Amino acid sequence: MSKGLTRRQMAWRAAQDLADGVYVNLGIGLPQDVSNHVPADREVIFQSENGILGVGPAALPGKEDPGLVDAGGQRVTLIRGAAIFDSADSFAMMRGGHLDFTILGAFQVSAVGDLANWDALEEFRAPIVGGAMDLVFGAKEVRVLMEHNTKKGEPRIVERCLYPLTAAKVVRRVYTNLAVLDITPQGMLAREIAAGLSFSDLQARTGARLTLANDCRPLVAPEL
Amino acid sequence: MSKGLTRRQMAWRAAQDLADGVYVNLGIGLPQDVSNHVPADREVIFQSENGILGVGPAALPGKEDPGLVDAGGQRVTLIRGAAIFDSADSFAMMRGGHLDFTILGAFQVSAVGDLANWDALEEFRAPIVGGAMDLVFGAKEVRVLMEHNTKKGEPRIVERCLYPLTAAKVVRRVYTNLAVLDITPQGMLAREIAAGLSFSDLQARTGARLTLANDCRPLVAPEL
Amino acid sequence: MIDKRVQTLADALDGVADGCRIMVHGFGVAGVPEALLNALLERGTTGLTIIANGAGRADSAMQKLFAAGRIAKLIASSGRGRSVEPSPFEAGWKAGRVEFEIVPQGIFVERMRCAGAGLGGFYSPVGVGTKLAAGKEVRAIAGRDYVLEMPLTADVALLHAERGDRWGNLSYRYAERNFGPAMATAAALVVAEVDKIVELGDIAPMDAHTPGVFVDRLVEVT
Amino acid sequence: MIDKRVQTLADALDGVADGCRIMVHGFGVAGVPEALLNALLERGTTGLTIIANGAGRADSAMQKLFAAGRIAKLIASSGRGRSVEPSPFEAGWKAGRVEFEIVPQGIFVERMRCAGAGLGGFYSPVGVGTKLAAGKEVRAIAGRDYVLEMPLTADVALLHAERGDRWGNLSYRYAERNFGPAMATAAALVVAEVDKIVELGDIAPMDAHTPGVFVDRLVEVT
Repeated sequence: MSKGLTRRQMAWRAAQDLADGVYVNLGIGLPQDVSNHVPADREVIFQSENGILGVGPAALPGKEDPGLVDAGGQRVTLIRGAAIFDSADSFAMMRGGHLDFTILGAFQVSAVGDLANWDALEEFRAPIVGGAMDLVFGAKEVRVLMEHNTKKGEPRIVERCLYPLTAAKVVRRVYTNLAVLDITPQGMLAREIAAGLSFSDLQARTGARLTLANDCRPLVAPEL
Repeated sequence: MSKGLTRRQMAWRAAQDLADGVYVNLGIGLPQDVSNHVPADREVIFQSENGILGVGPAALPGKEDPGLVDAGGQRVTLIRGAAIFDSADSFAMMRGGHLDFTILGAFQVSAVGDLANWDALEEFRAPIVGGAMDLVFGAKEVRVLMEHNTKKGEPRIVERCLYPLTAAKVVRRVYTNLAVLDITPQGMLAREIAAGLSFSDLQARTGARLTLANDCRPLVAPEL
Repeated sequence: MIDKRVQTLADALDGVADGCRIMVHGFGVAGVPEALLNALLERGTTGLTIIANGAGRADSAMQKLFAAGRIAKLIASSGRGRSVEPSPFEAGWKAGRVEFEIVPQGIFVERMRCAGAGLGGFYSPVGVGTKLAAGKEVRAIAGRDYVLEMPLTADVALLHAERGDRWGNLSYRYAERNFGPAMATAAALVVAEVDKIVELGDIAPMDAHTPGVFVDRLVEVT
Repeated sequence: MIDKRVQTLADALDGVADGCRIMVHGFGVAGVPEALLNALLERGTTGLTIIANGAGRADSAMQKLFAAGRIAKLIASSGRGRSVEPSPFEAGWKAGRVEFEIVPQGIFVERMRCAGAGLGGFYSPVGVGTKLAAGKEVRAIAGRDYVLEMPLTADVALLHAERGDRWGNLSYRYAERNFGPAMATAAALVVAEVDKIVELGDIAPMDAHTPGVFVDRLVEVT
């Protein structure tokens, strides 16, 4: 059965929806790769909640600056026009609705857009809420970028989240390796489905009821 | 009858009580002159609520910087070690109890330390609250520097303020041209009285009942 | 490409309508967007609510707006300047033509920050027991009384900065900063006049006191 | 003369007692006062409550404090790093030896700012309807639900800055700033380690991100 997009292709797909001039916060992990795939003719400005607006590419080896890490701990650079501020101002920016998008990873997303991404209830590990809860209550639009299924093959898109919620009814769009899904008042809509996968294949790998969009298209990405 | 200290001497007297290393906000008008009379061997740091910590002397003519005014509108300089910040941070500093003293002007002070200094209920003029109300609720100690009587000879120290209060029970010490008075749990205590004035003279020019401190001294200042 | 620069003061004020709530940057003469205010006067916009630290110095553009009857309400910490004569604002207020809401300066700026930071309100110790806290909810927290203060928002903020770039990053000169950063977060449309528009990258990251995300338009004034 | 410099890390921590609540600056590796934390370990102080963004990277001084059983409680937004193995903190927490209060990062810093700014609390939209808002007062304001968040204070804050002067002015390098400015306002005793102590005046007024009034002691570390 189709595995759909690679992880890099997933990040590429999410990046294509970022219009020129938008301000975006990327969650730790897979979403951080989104910044590497923005079309060259667009200016998209990435915020990192540790106090950077205008995060640039990873620092080259030997060129790292101790003062320049992003929220994921990567050694980064600044782009021309970047601004630096403290955490209080950074979260004021996020919570105050000044960023257009946040793209986050998730453990689970429900059919109505509930998000669970801070506590996987692991036996030996502690949770991380980080800035996720602030972001989802603050950014103008919340998008999720995640694998469609867990390593064990269980669906991450579910009728009701089993893990503690980050927020209820906040996710508007989900990018997975298999599909692009929108959460709408009419339910969860399949906008794009990976090549080689039928709608019923997709439904079978999904824990919530999907609706096929009238204009559903193939989910495609270049080789990366 | 003795008029006591000149205005410059009043500012000098208030300055003598500022120990090395204290942080002080000065109100507009007479209190601003306090900064000119700090003994040379002390470092006293003045804050201006428009966003300066480390206000220096007035700028020399021709050397004014458009970005350097204090809260009273004077063109000022910065001392070495000064810091600049925005109004939100400035008032956080004040309200959060980080400044040792505020020295303010007043229309009236009551026997228990009530302060009225924002609205004189003038027929054709509007009030100014400015930062006074924030300061008196925030600074570690509130002191007042004012003429003992109005131009018409009415007392400014009163049993109960006639003007709207800036705050109740906040003033700890009052410097006037005639006396230094402390507001204590035992009442208003005359600590220093101007040369040539008896305690009963002082009481006669005061609208609240005073107590003579055991160690009351003459209020003296150098020629300035 | 992000380009928030506009060519004229009139373009900068495009869409600013009668009845708008307008935040005006500045403390005394420092940081006042005098050119934008003069353009607002020229524009003829009326019925305005002005949210500013004070009513403006004698001969300031703001006092001209009061004199021209364009301002219906002032929200400020100060209602008078140092002039001996009552100002056009004072005359209008005393005659009942202008409403005046006086707010302690620190609460004034904190309420704007609160709005810009997406908060619903805050408890403040300032003014408890005074006329300026009348009608506000009072609550004892850890043995001290606080009043509930609410966010302060506006349709437009007019700012002045020393330098700006096409992304809208603003760098203020010394104490011209004052209310600029808070106002930039609290208004729906944020317009800045700058002494100089510089190339992207000329404002060092630590000097972008108002990051560009908060700014919608900027215009160079001389 | 104001002189907040101390000569040794031991002097910097003088008076830090068992059971103290300690704020620790830093985000990931940026801005962590690693030398002060190592000195705290050496000092033997125990029963601590640590208020920090996270529990610290593998091999960090903070994790050594957890491993040595010195920390009774952690208040943080993150309980784990990127290590594959559970950390000493995680082991302690799971075994019930360490208490863990998890706070969304923006609320974490805003509660410290609230304390430092003399406010009594604030209404926040973050976490409404989730486990992290359980037990908090909920209030509808202008049609949206908010929870009441309270000030977060500490006995001590441990900071790291690039430069400091004898008045305690601190200048942070780029994103090493993070929680430093807020923590400096919210603790009773504020101690900074700096890469370099410079002459008064060497830190430009616009670069004193934490003005000296907030700082009690600073020590140069190499």
